[in-house]
Amino acid sequence: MEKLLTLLTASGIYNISAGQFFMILIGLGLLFLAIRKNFEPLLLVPIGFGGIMANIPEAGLAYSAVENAVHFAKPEVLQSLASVLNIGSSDPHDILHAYHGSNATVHAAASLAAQDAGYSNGMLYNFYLVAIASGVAPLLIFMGVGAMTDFGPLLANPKTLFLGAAAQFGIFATVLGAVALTMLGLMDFSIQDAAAIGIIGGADGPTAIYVTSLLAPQLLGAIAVAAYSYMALVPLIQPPIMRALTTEAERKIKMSQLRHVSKTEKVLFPIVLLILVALLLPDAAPLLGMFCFGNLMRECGVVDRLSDTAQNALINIVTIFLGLSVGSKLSADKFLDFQTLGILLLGIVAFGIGTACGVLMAKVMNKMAGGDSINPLIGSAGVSAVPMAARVSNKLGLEANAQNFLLMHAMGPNVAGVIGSAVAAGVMIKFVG
Amino acid sequence: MEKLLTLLTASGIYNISAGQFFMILIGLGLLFLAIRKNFEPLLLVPIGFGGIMANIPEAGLAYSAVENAVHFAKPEVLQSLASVLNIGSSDPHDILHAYHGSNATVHAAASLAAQDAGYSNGMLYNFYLVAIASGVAPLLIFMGVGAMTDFGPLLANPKTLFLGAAAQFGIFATVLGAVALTMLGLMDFSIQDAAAIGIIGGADGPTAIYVTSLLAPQLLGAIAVAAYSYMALVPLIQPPIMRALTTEAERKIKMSQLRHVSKTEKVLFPIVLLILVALLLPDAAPLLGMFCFGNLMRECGVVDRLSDTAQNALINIVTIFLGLSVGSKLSADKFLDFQTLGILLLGIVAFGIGTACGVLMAKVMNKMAGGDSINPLIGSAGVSAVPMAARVSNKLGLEANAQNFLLMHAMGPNVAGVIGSAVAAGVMIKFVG
Amino acid sequence: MEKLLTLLTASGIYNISAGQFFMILIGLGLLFLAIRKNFEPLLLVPIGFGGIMANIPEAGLAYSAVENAVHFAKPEVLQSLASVLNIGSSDPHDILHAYHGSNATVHAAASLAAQDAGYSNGMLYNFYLVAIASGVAPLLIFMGVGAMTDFGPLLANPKTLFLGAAAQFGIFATVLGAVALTMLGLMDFSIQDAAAIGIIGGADGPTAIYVTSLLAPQLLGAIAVAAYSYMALVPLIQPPIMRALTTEAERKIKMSQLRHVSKTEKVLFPIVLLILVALLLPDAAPLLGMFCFGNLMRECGVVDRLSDTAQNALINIVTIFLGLSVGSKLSADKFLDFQTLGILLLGIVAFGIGTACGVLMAKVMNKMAGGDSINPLIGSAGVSAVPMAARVSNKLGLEANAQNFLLMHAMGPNVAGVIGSAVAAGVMIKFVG
Amino acid sequence: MENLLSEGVSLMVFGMGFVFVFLTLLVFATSLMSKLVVKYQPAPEPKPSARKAAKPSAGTGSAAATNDELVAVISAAVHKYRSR
Amino acid sequence: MENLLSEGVSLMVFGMGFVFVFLTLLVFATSLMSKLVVKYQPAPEPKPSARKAAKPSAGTGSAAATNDELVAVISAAVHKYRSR
Amino acid sequence: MENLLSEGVSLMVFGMGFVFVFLTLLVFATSLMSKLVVKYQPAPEPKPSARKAAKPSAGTGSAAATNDELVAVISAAVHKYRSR
Ligand code: NA
Ligand code: NA
Ligand code: NA
Repeated sequence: MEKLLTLLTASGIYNISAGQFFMILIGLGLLFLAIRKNFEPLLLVPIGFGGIMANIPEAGLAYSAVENAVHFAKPEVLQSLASVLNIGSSDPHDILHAYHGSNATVHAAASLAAQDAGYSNGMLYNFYLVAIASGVAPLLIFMGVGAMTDFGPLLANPKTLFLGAAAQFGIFATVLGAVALTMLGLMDFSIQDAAAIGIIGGADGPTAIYVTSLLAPQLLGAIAVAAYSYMALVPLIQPPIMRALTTEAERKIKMSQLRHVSKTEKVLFPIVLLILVALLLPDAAPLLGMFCFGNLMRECGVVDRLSDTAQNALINIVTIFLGLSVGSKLSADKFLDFQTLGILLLGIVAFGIGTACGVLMAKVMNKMAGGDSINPLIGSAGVSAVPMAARVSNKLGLEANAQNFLLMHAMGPNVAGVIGSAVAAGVMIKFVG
Repeated sequence: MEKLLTLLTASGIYNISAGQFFMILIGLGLLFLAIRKNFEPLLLVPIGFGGIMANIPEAGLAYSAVENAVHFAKPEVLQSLASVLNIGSSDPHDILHAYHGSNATVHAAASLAAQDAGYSNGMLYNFYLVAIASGVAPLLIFMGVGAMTDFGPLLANPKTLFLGAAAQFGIFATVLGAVALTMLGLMDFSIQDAAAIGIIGGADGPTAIYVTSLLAPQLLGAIAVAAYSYMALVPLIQPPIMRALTTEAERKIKMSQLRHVSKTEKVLFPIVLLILVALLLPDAAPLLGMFCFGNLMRECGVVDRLSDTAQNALINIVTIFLGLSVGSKLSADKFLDFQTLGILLLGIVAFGIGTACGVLMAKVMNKMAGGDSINPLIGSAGVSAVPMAARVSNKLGLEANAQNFLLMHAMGPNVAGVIGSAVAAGVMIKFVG
Repeated sequence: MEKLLTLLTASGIYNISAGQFFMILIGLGLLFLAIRKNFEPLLLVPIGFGGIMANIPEAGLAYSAVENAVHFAKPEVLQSLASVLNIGSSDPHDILHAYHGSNATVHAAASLAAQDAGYSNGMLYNFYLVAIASGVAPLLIFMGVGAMTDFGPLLANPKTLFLGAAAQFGIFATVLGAVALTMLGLMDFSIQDAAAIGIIGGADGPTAIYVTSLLAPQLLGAIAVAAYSYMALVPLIQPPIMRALTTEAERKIKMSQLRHVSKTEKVLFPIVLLILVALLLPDAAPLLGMFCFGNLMRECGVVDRLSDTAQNALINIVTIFLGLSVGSKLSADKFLDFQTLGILLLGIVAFGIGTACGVLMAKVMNKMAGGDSINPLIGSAGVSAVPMAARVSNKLGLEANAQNFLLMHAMGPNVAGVIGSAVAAGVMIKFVG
Repeated sequence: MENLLSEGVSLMVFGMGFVFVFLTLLVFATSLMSKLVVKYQPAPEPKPSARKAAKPSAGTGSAAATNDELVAVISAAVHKYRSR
Repeated sequence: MENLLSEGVSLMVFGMGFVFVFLTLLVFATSLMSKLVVKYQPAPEPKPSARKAAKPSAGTGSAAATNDELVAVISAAVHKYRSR
Repeated sequence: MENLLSEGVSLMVFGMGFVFVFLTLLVFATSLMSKLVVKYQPAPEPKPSARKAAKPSAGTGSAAATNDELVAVISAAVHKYRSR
């Protein structure tokens, strides 16, 4: 009889909190968007599913050993944790607070103490430690993305790098927006939070996750969800802005065919980029280094088996764990916060500003080049969101002139945007990391 | 000359113990069964080979750093370990006993002390730590299996879930058998041991390994070997039981063709299952969560590259390490024990009872449904052992009536058996974990 | 303004040292050799790229948390490290020296202290820890190589194993060479260093990395670069030696076609080899055990999906991390040393002596067999460098006699050389490890 | 000893009971789900082409080429095979 | 508060400035590289066949068979498919 | 110093000696194994079809589909290629 009671009182339905219930609905919503609406499914399916698993009551899959120990709150365990953490109170909230604020040495000791009491890290928490806290997963995804990227269009027209630069204004404007919301007393973001929120405007999932895991890990769930959702919404967000900022005549501009780019140039480009990073911004070295490494493997032609693995088995494995790990941060207490609304709002503003700046920069460059050689529609591709943003440019070009194929021209700013946001990430890590 | 002596006295042939010799023979036997008799080769080849490597004298591949340090038994090292373990005696046996009984904090300190003395974990021990002690390998295999599983036949006839439930009686009957052997004084199993032994009756390798690694890690070698061996023996174990419990007329029953199951139902099923797990049995969440995640990736149709990797590269990599890690537990002192005979005996009883209960349940369901719509032969497939048990049902059906194809009908209870034993695993972890 | 200064003073160009500049050039040189000259590109592309990344100023990618903390040299951090390391001085050099000489317990404490101060391991340092310091990467590569190796030619003519033995003399002669250079006061190698340098003569990358990581990790960069470079240079190094030691008549000897080797022999060979290792040289068990395991998976025919993964996805993933990790040891302070020149010199001598001994042994065997059945050219293949060395034998055979196809005959000694150098590795680990 | 027996018996009773309860609920939940799906979605496959088309975009970077590359590789292999 | 604002502004100014400086330098470096390549290497593809041929050797052990095996596997599959 | 030399020499002597002893024993063991195999198993391949057929079952869950799926994928690719 007692067993039956145990089973009942330990069941999910007996213990579920409103927050958990709501977060499970959000997880289901993300799965719906991913599966039926094709919102970046490769990430949002694992994130959504991980979010549901993280909110299964009593399972503690997203909790560390210490958090699990505190959850079950046996007095002697709390007592031992309090003593390890060197605090007087053995109140669960105080212990968690001290634990999250503790340095590495105390953190490790508290973790061992919780294990001594028979608690262990949840599965998703372990995935998070290995994939994100170590920083490795976003870097390996960047390597795979590098191995998938063709810099040919960029090399054929290097000036499109300016478009990739301009579109990053969305990032920094959003930082200022987050600061403003805090100054107005509406939100409470630190400068680190603001920087991490800004990076949503980079329209680049792994960069956003990497930066956020370094600067504001507690916001990881909201920022990753915002970043991937808005990337999926690029075909809805960008067109009105692009139409508003360009004239019909500009949209009709046909661009001359890109020159042929030799194999040697493609092999040398990642090396040139790496050296520039090495000389100017060492803080961007992990991200751009792995990106260049993937691209060099692709282009050098002598390690095709490595390039193939980087683009397939390895990136797929990492994507599964990255997604589940991000999902583990969709816990009710962190996500169901007024701040999350602020992040979602600021994120879409960031996309909008980035798009606008890219288009305006393209207009300026077109003017400077005589007014009929650069179609401003390719400017919006500078936000990255590869290859979606370039497709949007192409689509609007075709609307204006059925013979106007901008896809390849837009791929230049599109990959430039990846470089641009990685550089912006490096600057932010340098300044506020 | 002294070097020659060193080489000789450190050689395997000089140091081999009878137990190691015997275990190497057992490893060779497993390889023979796997390679020539096709006993679940994907697991038994790595397990057998790992077992041989684990028993190479003096190599210490399956030992932790502390165990290796104790093996070489330098007085000053023993002294330092005894002091870390806080025991008075520096006798090797006492040190090992204290080490195995120590809590996480002391365990970590002893490990560092052994490393200070120049000893390190053996290769297989490291594999075991990463793959099994962390719990990750069985979970990833479950994810891969989920991505390989088609729930169509189950969805077409959900009542076959009852067959998957009934066949789990083998698990719990075996628990009682292990308890009985202990009460009779023939064996000495704790309730945790009994639960882990019972799970052999689940006929599901990764579930058995997961549960055993949590409840009775010292029995892992014997239980994993028994589970996979008996799964391979399903075509020999089940038919006599099935024939004894059914009449010729029952075996001739033809089942009506399964209805078509829509894509949407297949996408929703893993989500429904996950939510039920979340509400009722959080302890089964890791196993069934990963299973559902794999299946959702398979069915949702938008992450085929992830599903493909989960079914191929990732599950293969994990299988290699899981097999070698299980093999590392085939050390003489743990496997060559009277208990192992008990485990082997109880395991086959578990399979037999599970099969019988599945068939009997099918008979009852057939009676209740009018007596001519459910062929009791599909009940035996409820033990899982996918897809071997379903094939056995099909074979016996064809024997009775050459037009009677039961394969698809048996796949329903077959995959239901996987769910059933994972639920049983969750209950056992909850009650005795 | 202050920010601008920060950015400038933290930039690479402001901080680059002559050593780093020079090492980046060496990294570029390795990439050139790999990409344009096809010097073992699968390893040298990641090694070269990793070498460049390791020398990016201020990024600290190849440094541990403690090394990064010392690099930035904040007084309070140095103070805390000195106290953990239990030394009086808080001079950066003293701290690094104490840290590198510390035992495992103190090492772990220092690492936590550095993390407490906000420093973390560089990306490449983490790769090194996981891939090489744990020993796992070379072992997995050996497993993959085993799964790629066909022992058919060796089994058809087992006597070619003697050629694989003779060619290992290069290893031990080089050890003596390194000792001699030290005795002459030209270099300063310990016996461990000498053994690790000698293994370059094994002409086997993963063996060299495995042995070096155990015996002389500080030489890893130089030794790995030498090993892979000389393997790539085999077509240049070997032919003059082979021509000098053989007569035209010997080079014209045609060898009789190899007998057919049955599947069963191929399945049993890795098991026979494993048992011999187990009985005679447990220290070679990790290397040769994984090699045999890979080969058994290949030949047994029942685990093709595992064998396929071991040969493709898994070995590719491991190769990427192994290469980057080796590259992380191409730091200026370790590579730009007079010792590196000694290593490069000794390495080529090792290749030369190994080649010569293989050829001479083949001459002896030919004489003993009557003088017209064994072409001495196949002896040089005993150094391993699979399959390059066997191709060189074939090429010289064809030069002497356009009908003389030695490729399959040379594959026997070629794979024998792999076994031979793994055995030599085991002996060295036993004696000086 | 007594304790072990009672633990074993209660594990069996509650365990087996729970397995049945769980799978029974799953039968109901699944049947309900199937009924709802059949009711509200008579058409078998809603826009499969749209799904396929949108699949390749992967975080940053286009995975789009993968499929085409596979076709290209296979085509080349087939060609090589046929031209022997 | 004031501090936060000034930090945000300077992050924007220096961040955006640095992004532009970096990408401008990259434009120059890339253009220079392309010019040098075009100048010193007019031939588009220097010995592609040599590159391909030397690809397969992998550390120890021959990865050489991989490609041929792929062709063989695919050929077999094609054969199986055709002979249905 | 003297010590280093003697260590080096003994490493060479015993190392090289051991390599020869080991590989000599391997020659004998291999030859013996081959003789036994040839003697007791004249038929080259014992029931290869049975082996193939039983391969796919994988722990829980059927890996059986893999091969057929490969064929299906490749067939589709071939089809796509031909119908261009
Ligand atoms: Na961007
Ligand atoms: Na089961
Ligand atoms: Na060798």
